[in-house]
Amino acid sequence: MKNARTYQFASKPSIVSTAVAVGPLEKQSPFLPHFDLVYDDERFGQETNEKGHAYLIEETCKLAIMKGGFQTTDIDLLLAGDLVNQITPTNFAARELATPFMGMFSACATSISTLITASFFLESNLMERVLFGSASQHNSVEKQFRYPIEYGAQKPPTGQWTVTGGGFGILSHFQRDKPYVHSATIGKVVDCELKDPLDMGSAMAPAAFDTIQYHLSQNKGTSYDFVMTGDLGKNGSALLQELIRTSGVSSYLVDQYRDAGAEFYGNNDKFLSGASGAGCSATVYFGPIYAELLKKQWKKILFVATGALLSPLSFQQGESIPCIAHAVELSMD
Amino acid sequence: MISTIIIAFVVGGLVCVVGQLLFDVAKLTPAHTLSLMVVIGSVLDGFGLYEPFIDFAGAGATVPIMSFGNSLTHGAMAEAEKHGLIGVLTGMFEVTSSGISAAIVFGVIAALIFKSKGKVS
Amino acid sequence: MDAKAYQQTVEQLAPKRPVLRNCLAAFLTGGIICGIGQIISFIFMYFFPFTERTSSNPTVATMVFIAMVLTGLGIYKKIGQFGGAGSAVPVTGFGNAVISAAIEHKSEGFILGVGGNMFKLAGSVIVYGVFSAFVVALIKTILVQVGVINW
Amino acid sequence: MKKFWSISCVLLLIGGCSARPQVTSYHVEDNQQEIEKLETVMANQEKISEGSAVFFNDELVVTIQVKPLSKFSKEKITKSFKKEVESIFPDHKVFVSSDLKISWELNKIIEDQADKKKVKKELDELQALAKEET
Repeated sequence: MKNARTYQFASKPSIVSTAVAVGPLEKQSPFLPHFDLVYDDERFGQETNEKGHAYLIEETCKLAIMKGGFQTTDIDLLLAGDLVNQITPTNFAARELATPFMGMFSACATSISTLITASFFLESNLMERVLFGSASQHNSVEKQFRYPIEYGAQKPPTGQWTVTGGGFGILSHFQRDKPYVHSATIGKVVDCELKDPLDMGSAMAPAAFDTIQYHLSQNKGTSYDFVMTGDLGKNGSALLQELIRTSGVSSYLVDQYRDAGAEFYGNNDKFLSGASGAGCSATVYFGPIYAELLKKQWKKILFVATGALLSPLSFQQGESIPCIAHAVELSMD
Repeated sequence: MISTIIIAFVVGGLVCVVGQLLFDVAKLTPAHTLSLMVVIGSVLDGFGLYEPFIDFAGAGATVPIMSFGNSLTHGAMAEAEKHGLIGVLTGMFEVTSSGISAAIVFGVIAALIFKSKGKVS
Repeated sequence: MDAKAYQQTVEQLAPKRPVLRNCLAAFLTGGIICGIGQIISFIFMYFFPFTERTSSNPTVATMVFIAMVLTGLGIYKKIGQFGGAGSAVPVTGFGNAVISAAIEHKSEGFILGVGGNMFKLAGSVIVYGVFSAFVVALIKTILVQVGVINW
Repeated sequence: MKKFWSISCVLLLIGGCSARPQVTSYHVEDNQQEIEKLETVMANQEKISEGSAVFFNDELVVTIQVKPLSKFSKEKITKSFKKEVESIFPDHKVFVSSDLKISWELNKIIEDQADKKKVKKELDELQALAKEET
């Protein structure tokens, strides 16, 4: 079992409830009907962007708990993260929720890395219910990673738009009518020495490819409704498709492939290459896709969330952008 | 007067095209591009070329950020002409600071009245 | 995976920056801003005792004021996305950099936030403007004193 | 775009290439001879589009407008023109400016044709303004 990377979960931990909340701009998303909470204020009525970010996480978590018919005290662990320095919005939301809490950071792949970790806790049978997920708020993320919101910098066509939104779910023991985690692959950091912070999709595509390739090799013969990456954007997903095509891993994947970031804002060119952020994969996976799984529209989906593990400091020091991708295979019987 | 405005339009536009080429072809960040342009303005003034350029293009030469390098250098040189080497240091902000002081004053005022909005452009 | 080979793939597949369109937009945007600057300086000359030379200072200040209003209303970043360098190179772009940083960091208070971060983006312009002015003036002063050139 | 260029070309032509400079002048003592002398000097200047002059006692204040496309060497043109005028009026204290504002102000003085005292004051103010650097 050493260095296996891919793990099968025999106990079939199920996602029993989810909640998704987004900001005002996300009303343009074709996924809008599947968002539980849509706010008109990008700061969620709070004084600062960061406070709004924390509020978004808190409210989404509360809703996920409520929709599952639980109390906060039923949650054994909150496992979550965001993109702001030291994940303070998540920390502050955890303070309000007062559940046992562990913070995680895998950049935009946090939605899936928390789900994988939660699956292990469930598999060990020591925990009953784990609340997992991630969120991002456009303004606070831009402030940290790029320019002030009102600064008139021209973004190149490879640029992406950080989603304001959060997606959280509760993982519990197997339930027949809920989608369950069949298997998961933990990513390795892949670095193709790209340095452009306004072209994250290109940097992350090889990491996604690496994880997908490994996962498929460990689950030979499985057929998926589709594979969905987190936030490669239009540019990054075109690159990933090219990588899959040229490597000959599995040609059918080229058609059965989707990207949450590329689809998030529809075909609006103003969002350039598409959406990104920890909230992008979380809202799409645990909102619309989860809903379709519940309806048994689809049976088997491979979620591959990608994250660019850079900081403003690291790219100013001339470091390249290391990336990671974590995969979870969700099934519905 | 109209010819002056047209010249300002054309020259200012061309200066910005140079900036755009630095963005797109040389792949410089805005901060790098603007710093470079200020240095160019300063060097041009060293050769005595920026003042004639202002005479020719008016606002086409004074509005782009290059003129900032020009006026700093101009101040330093004017003072150096009078007081020798030490004037190089003391004269720098003599001629101009209106851009900087306006930016500071209006920056604080803006911080007092405005809040940022994350709207897509 | 071979990083070099992948970088080539990225180059091939990357959406090309529309350089020509961007240059045209920069020309128009920058030209209009400078044209407006010229009109403002005519106004200063006509109604106030400013000459062609001295009118540039109040003009620059007025342009920065306009930049403040446009930045605060969220319009400048739209102009920026369209015009690129056309809105960044004029002094209004400098104003936008300072003012947007000031607004952005208001949440950290007026001393450490606004005061400390105002020149986060535009500071390098001042730093290298001053430094290059120093070097250029120094070289010229020395050359004049040695007698190679005249003022 | 084509339209724009053709319009701007026409405007540049109109603004830049009219053959002889227009000259307005005012002589406080009404010495037509001196005025004519100055006008002939100006008429020979190819790079100047407009000129105004005020004679006041031994002072001669002249403003010129350099043609748009020659403005790059405005400073030089002004200097050489000043020398020329000085050589013709050696007994006058000659002041020449190519600044638009100064020429507007001088034209106002010419139009007003005010009394000596006022003209003196206005001319002094004008020259002080022209010397300002910032």
